Amino acid sequence: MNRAAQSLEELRSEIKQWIARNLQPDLVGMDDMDVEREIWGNPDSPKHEAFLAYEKASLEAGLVCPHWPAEYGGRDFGDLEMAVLAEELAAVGMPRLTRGMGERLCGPSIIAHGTEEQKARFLPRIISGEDRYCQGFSEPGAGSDLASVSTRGVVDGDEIVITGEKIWTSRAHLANMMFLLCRTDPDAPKHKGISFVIVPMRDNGITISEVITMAGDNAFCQEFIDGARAPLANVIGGLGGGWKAAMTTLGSERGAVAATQHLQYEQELDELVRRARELQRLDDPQVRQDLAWAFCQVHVMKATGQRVLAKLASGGEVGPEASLTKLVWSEYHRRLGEIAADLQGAHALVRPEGDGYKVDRWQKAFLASRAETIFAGTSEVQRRIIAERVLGLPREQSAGAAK
Amino acid sequence: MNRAAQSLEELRSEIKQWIARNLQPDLVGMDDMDVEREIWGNPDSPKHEAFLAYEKASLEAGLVCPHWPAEYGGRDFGDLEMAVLAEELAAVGMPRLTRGMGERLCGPSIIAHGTEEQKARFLPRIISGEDRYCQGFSEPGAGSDLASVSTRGVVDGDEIVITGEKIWTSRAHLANMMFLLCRTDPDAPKHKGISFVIVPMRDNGITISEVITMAGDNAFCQEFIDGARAPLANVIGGLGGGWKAAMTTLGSERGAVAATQHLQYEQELDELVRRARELQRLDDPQVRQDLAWAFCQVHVMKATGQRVLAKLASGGEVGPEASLTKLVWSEYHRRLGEIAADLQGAHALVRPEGDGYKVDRWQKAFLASRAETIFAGTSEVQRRIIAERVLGLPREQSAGAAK
Amino acid sequence: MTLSYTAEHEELRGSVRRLLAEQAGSAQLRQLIDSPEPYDASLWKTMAQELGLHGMAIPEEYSGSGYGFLEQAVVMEEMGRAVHRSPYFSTVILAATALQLADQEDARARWLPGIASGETVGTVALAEADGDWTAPRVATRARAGDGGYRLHGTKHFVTDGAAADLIIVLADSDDGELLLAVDAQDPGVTVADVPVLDQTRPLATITFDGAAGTVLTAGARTREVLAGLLDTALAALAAEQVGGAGRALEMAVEYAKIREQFGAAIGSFQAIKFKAADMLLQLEAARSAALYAARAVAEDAADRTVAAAVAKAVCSEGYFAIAAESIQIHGGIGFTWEHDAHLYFKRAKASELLFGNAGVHRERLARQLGWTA
Amino acid sequence: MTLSYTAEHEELRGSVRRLLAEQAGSAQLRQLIDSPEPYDASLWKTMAQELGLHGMAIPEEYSGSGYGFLEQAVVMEEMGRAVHRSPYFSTVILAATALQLADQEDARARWLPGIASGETVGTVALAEADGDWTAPRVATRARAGDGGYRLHGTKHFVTDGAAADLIIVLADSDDGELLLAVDAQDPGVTVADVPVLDQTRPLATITFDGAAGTVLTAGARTREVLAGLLDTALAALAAEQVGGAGRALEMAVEYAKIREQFGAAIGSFQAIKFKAADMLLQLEAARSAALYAARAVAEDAADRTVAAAVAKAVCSEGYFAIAAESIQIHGGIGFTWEHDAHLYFKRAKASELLFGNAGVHRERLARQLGWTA
Repeated sequence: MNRAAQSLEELRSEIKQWIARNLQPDLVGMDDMDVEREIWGNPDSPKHEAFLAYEKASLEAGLVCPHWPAEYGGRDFGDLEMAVLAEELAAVGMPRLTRGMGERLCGPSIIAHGTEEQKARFLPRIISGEDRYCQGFSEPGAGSDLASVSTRGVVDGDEIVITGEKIWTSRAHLANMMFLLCRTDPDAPKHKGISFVIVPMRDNGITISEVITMAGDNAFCQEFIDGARAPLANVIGGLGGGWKAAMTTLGSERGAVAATQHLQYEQELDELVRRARELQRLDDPQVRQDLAWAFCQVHVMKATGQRVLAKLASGGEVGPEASLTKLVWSEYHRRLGEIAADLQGAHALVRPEGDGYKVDRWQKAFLASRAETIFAGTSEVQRRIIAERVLGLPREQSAGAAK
Repeated sequence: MNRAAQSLEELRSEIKQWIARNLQPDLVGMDDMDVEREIWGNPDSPKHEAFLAYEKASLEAGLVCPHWPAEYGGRDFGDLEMAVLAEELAAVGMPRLTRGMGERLCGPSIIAHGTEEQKARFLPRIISGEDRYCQGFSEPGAGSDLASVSTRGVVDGDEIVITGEKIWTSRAHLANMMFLLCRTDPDAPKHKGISFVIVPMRDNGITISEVITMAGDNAFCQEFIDGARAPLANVIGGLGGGWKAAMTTLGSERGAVAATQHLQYEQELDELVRRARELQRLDDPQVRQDLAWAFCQVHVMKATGQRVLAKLASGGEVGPEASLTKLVWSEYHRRLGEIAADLQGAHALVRPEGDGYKVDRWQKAFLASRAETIFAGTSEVQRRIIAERVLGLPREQSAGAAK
Repeated sequence: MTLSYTAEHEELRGSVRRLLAEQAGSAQLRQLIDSPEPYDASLWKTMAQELGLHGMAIPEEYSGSGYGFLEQAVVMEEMGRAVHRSPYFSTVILAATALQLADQEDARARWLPGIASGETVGTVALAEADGDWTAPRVATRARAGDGGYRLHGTKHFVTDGAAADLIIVLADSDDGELLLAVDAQDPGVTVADVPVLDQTRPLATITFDGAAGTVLTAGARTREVLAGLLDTALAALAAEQVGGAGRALEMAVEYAKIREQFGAAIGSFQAIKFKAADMLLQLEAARSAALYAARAVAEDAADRTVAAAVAKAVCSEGYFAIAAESIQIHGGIGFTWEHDAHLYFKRAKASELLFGNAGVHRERLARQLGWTA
Repeated sequence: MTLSYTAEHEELRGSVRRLLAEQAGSAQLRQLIDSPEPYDASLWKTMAQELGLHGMAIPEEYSGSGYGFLEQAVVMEEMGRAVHRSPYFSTVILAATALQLADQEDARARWLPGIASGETVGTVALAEADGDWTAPRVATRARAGDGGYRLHGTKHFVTDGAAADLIIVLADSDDGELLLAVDAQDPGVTVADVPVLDQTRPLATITFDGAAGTVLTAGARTREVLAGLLDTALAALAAEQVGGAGRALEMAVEYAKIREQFGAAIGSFQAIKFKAADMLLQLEAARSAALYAARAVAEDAADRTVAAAVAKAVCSEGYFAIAAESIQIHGGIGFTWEHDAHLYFKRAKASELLFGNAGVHRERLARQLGWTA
């Protein structure tokens, strides 16, 4: 059933029923990202059975990549429909079954810039889970400055041959495909000589090494790419058209994120209040102030999400304001991590028993949130985007800073 | 008696005795700046009698501009001696008799860059109070960027003729002399064509209008200078040598300020604690935290002052770190003004009865401290100086920002 | 759920903005501040009668037009934008809301039509010497006697007290706490205007020495009505703060685009950009919180108390931070009397402290949410 | 009054810095973290015996060299700079100070020479399950019996507990609170190392089940000694924090000078500059506060408690802010395990929380200064 034919209320009722039939107790309380990170493709997980059942049900109901066009296996969901789905899942604590970067980042670029042939070839495999993607944008030495990508792509017959290094690649070790940026025309101006290419990861000259973060996890990888090959038909947006395709990728997480992101923070804050109560810290005036501050922030995210939905519902688009969203949640979460640590005092110093550098959820929030203000565009880059593109302040004068 | 001949302990004892003989109850509790602003040159002040007596005693004891060379009427006091004087005065709540900008800013430039003839001519008149100076550096449209001064100085025989506008001139309406920067060579590079000139204020084509600040006072003036004349002998540091002389001026408030500035903040904070007690706000945990934060800051200023004195005592110099001092106290005082307002709650909203926009000391701190982070180099300029000259970070690339 | 003002609201906003720009610009405001008049009576009439701003949330039976709080929030936002000085908040938000929440038909019929028409100025006197609006310790006494209650005591920090015809007073009595309506003309009422930090919102100290009061609420209803009144006041102030903050940011951005230093527009410097970006972040947060609270009050939603407290906390801190940074971006000119930046700065601090600052409301939230050890 | 380290202090600093650079650099530290060893025993001996770091503040009669706390502050600063992992703080600052402040000649003679020579590792066990070091609620009991006291209870968050030979324990008894010295070899002592956020400072949970304790202080002296010990511990941690903060800033500045983005060194961008300037401001404030506190403790000055509390508050906040911003300036590389930035970041948070964070000490200051309503 497509978007036009179904009212939001009908959809809500359909989803409620579907959830009631397909709820997996093992998955309750996990968020989308945790499921994607920890269970998808990990048969050793004790929750893998539940995952497979939920995956099957989600595929059957068209609830995998439901915001994609129906002709490529989606359900044409708009942001409003996505919000309904997120709300109903959150109501029972179930995650949504997602396809990670393939769904969130690469798919939208293919949909926007790919040929019909490319759409037909790549999109269904993302939905089915046959292809699992990672994003090869960042490079050592390039940081937030995508335009200075130095990985080279050389056309060789009907193939493109890629050599270079990528870093900060989330879950590359789990992926079989990478969408990456490479420089195919070194003589063209910075933004013009870049291409967006889908490259198979296996047996293709790509060596993956995991980057262990300060939180002790392997959330990121680094890849040494030595002559990896892809058919020219894997170039999205044409040779030299990579910048535009990449911008779509970066811009494609908007409305739904803004409208639903507060849900996970509400849960987290409830949990932190419980923890404070358990430690008998709720009568400390500073703790009350800090938690109430966090409550205000989450409430504001909820309200902002509703404003974004209203804008979308009336046909508006969310533009560079997306940078506000990223800044708000990443800075909020950084501060929440600190509040959680300070509130627990000495208890924050002790990690759970276990191999390696195991951390509890508050230590993870404290440590991983530092990365959140850096990856996907540092807070500094977001502020510049806001100042220049939302407020219209003039670009910087300095040589390289002109974008 | 000069510096070499007198130990600090002897000096302390001399000053103690002198204060005991010359204490003016009317002046107790006022700070140096208030006396300079409100009583000097104001025969209508009910405290003017006390001021005159104290002025006479200070002149006789050589305690006006005591840090100046003995040959020009000072006592060769170093920063350590100045700190002793400040400490002893603070102990009884007496101000030091100062000569304002003449003492603090212009005199040091004359001492460093003037000819012997200039020193003999200008310095004694600053000490005696015959000449009262104001500083003509800032201009409308130039802000913190001294090098872009556009007031013109044209040599006409043995005179220099000055035309332009100055702003943010503290107490110009009370001064009879202005030391100013003007551009005497428009073709020279930015920093090279500037001269430092001492110009009589009266009957000299200078129109003063007071700038009323948001605190309702006339702390600043604006001057329209239309062909004001000064003898060429009033140019300090030679034609085109104004930048260097100005840098001396800006750099001349260092050691003693760093070593003694905490004294006034200690008094102020004591007063605020009393106010909080009076309003029964001391049991509010947030108020206690805020006041304790302020206490820590003032304590740190005291400790930093002692470190600066140690550095000076061992023959060191205080360089661009002076920017740290300015930033620390101005940002502290801004925050203290906010704390004072928040702590008083509704009471902060009511001003004292009286004509005009009369404010109490906390409202003044709240309002005037906003100016403190702007004048004499904004906090932004101070941060840049610290980053570039203390930490050695590279200068900005952009055209004009190269300073 | 979506959240936005409607096209009709935007139309209303446009009318109010135009009227205030024409008749209550900076020059007129400064003139008013220097005059003995508490407000511009002619503009007040125009707002009430031509635009119908005063009766918007008053039922038609009392000569209002029966809209709701969202419309009032739009008006408050525009008044905040213009740092407008008039007793609109005291009269239309405080007094009219108190009358409507209370259950006295007589009092409504007596006062609401005059408020709607702009003939009556009202205010509510809650705080006493300790300056607490949210949980005032009430020393003012209402003594029962012949023909009703007589009031004794002093109320402080009463907004627009000197302009008010109607004063609604919170008092203690042998029958518990009461809200009473007092006619400002009563010889037992003495109003003293006090000099204020924020000259765009007058405050008064009001002494009652035997003034007659008409009971509006008694018993448990008093605290209930006060709670509803507080939510409304907070949501209204939050909207006003958003308006002021928006204008203060606009002024800073406009200035940063044209003002040059070191050979470039200061708006091209990273430090200014980042400041401006953070200001926008705070403004958007304030806007979301205020709009959410306005809807919650308009719909009498279950979370209205929480939403109003969040809005006052977020908008108070946001407005003050934005107004303060706006001065900093303006540099020297920004702290002159002549420039408007200080009007916003003082209003920001004053409206932050009025009805409790962010810390007060965060503590209220913690209690509201049941965060006890 | 002037405030500075002497040339001799700077010489000492140089020796410690050289030794740690050689033998306790990042690679060695990481190896140590991954090993089962609590500290590098050979380096520990070198520090104690060749540099004499352990006995510096121990009187000569107990084989120390009779210097004072300023020397220890220099050492702590350098150890902070290297995020050094060894039980120096627990042994030399905590245990040795407690022994010296207490009045038991026997205990001093028994333990101090071993501490001075590096043979004995000690610690002090104050906090219990609530994790409070500054005003611990003491549930651990000392029961008087044949031949002295027997201890029962559990101490938490004991620094270097697993490495300690000597454990000084705060316990309650029928005779009031006591400090007791316990031999870690006593069969009534069970030490459990716990996994820690900051792997450069181990913590342990220690359970006492009838272990024998030698009384060090009793009665009012216990709280007096604890107060003195707390001042010393705070001043030492403050010095350590300054060392770490200084290095974290250095690393950030070095990186900002060489790392290029958008065609220029990131250190030329205003945002980075302003951040770095603010970091330096915080570092210098921390340095002043820590040095002042070190002198106050060294001289047993009247304001030592105030100075130590200020120092811990200022240095805790300063170090954490600097270590956090240092990660931000480093960008992606800054949050990898491989880069050292996180070692400073975790130490900063851990040393902030250890012995009470800034809020705790500000509240202590308020009480100390008599700020009561």
